[in-house]
Amino acid sequence: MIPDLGKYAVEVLAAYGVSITLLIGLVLGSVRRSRKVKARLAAVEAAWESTS
Amino acid sequence: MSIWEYANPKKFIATTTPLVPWLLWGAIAILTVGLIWGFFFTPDDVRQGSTVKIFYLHVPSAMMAINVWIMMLIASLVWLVRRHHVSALAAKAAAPIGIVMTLIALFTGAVWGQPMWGTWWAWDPRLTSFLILFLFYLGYTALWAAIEDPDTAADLTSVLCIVGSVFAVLSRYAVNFWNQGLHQPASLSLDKEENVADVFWYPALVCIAGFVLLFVALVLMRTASEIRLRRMRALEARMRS
Amino acid sequence: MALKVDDLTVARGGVPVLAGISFEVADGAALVLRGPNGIGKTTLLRTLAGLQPAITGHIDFPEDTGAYASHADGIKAQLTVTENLGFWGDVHGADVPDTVFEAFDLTDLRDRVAGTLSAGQKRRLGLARLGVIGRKVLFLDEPTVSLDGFSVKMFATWLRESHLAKGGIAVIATHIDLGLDAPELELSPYKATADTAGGSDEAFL
Amino acid sequence: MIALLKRDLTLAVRAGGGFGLGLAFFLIVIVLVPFGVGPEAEVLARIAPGMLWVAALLAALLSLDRIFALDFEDGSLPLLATSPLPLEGVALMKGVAHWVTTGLPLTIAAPLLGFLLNLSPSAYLWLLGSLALGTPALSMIGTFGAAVTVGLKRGGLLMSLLVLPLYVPTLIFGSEAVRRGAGGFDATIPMLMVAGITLGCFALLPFAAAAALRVNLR
Repeated sequence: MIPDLGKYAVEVLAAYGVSITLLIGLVLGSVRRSRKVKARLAAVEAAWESTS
Repeated sequence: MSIWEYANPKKFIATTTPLVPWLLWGAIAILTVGLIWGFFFTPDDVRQGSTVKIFYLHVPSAMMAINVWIMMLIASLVWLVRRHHVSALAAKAAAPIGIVMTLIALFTGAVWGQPMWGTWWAWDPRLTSFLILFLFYLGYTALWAAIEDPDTAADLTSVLCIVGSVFAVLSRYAVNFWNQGLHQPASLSLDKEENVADVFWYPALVCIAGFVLLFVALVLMRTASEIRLRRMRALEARMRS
Repeated sequence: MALKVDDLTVARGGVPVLAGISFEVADGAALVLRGPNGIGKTTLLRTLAGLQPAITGHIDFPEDTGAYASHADGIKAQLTVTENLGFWGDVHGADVPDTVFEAFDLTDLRDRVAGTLSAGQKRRLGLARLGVIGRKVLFLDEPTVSLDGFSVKMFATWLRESHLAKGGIAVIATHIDLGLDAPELELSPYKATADTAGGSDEAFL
Repeated sequence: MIALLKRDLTLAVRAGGGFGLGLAFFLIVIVLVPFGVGPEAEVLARIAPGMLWVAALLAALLSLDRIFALDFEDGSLPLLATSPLPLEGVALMKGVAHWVTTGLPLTIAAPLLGFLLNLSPSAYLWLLGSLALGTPALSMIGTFGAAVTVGLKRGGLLMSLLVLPLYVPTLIFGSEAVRRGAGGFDATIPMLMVAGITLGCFALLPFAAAAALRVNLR
């Protein structure tokens, strides 16, 4: 399955592993933050509607 | 209709919210295709062996690391000149993406250099420049985080971004002067396609498109989050008074 | 030309605090600002002095004739009284007249280092700066904090006889009676409401 | 503007520590270097140009947060802002005052400390020249950083983070000039670059610093 990476296998796999982890972390972090902010804003908006 | 209409926060959210999932999934799909193509279905380079596969991560992330900063610079200028809040918040939202791109570029660069240079870290001009860029990103985000008032923060970070850009360019020249370098000359520029054989070039293009699309999706999503936070703050301030 | 303020709205931290303020102060007159704590007296004075932008409205007085003074009066503890005043004189291109030392009862303290002065003496020194810089329109934020009754009278006398009598203007935020024959402006009616336009975060509502 | 410079210098002399602190720090760093890298004369001579520049840079960094903080705390800054002095002029003079109190003493002391690190004799003139030309840029960049962070509690650490990357070009060209001098080469080109950076900083950064001050005084 994994192509023969020769003597540089560790380097190549490390580069892909770390980069993809960072990218996934960035995407998940952004999505989670977006969801959290949306929920918090909805709560504040509800309070705002009820006061005014 | 003028483009500045999208500088209205509500209009921005209304327009971008339906787009973001498409853009994000599209980016993930293209990036998956590009990386799988690059990782599994390209030959090893005669000279560099399998390390050539790092190319598909290193080049797009390095391009993005610089382009994100340029986008922040433009957004900062727009904020200072036209006082559009969305612009300032877009710059704020882009910075963490730039940090991750710079980290990827640094890490893949170091790893790629390891077999070539025989050392994990070489003070090669390009790598050094990215390290300096990384410090600029850190300072920029730290300044955003440190200032309470959002408009003050937007103003000061914008000024810092402009001054920082001048010094970043200056550093690039200084670093070149300081160490003539081990890096191969720019391996990918549009007018010098023959630098890289087509087998490497096509998957790289796909990866670049994926990175760009990913950045667009993330920056829209994160800007929307920043706008919502500002709205929350504004409503809370009104409810208190 | 006098000080004229027209339909002024001012903000603190981007949120409007006072709206629709209009008044006029003629040459040689003073205006006392009144209102509870937190109403925005300091914000109004800082806006008038040009330290922060107004949201709406016009502030009209001859350019480069305004001066701002608050309880933080920029006294350097390591400099003497004369040096402190001399510095502000130099910055404004003015000499330090002897009458200023007399008016603020600083004659005996001329060569004292400001760090050794009492709180009240420091305040007198800070106010004496206003006599040195020769600015016509003064924006004073609680000028009498930590002054005793005698010193308050002294300051009021200086203001009346050396400043207003020469055609100067003063806008003063204060809680005590300075004994000036000046109209008062109660700020409470101008308090901004939640829907006052012009907040920096308005686009997000 | 001269009045402001005169006042700041008087304050630096009377408050004590104005001149001495940065200088003492410079001395200590340079004295610590041989303990860290060992006493071999050749090794010290090799790293001397860079160490002298890095130590001078850190010593200049040490006193940056005082540039505007004291005037901000005691209310001088809003008074200066409403005075006839343009804030650009205030920023420029603050930078000059910082240079006179730190950059100038560091420049004069550097050749003496060069002996401690066994600096090559041909480098002394270049060391003196590059520091004399380069430390003003460090002061002006620092003034900008101080202006950006003046309103912040615990702004000192943040300011270091903002200012240090901005110091990179000056450091590179400055120490390169000394290194070339130590090797017996001509160092005119890096010297010209240092001079250019300094001129550019003094021409442009007062405006950026004044803009930041205006925002922070709002």
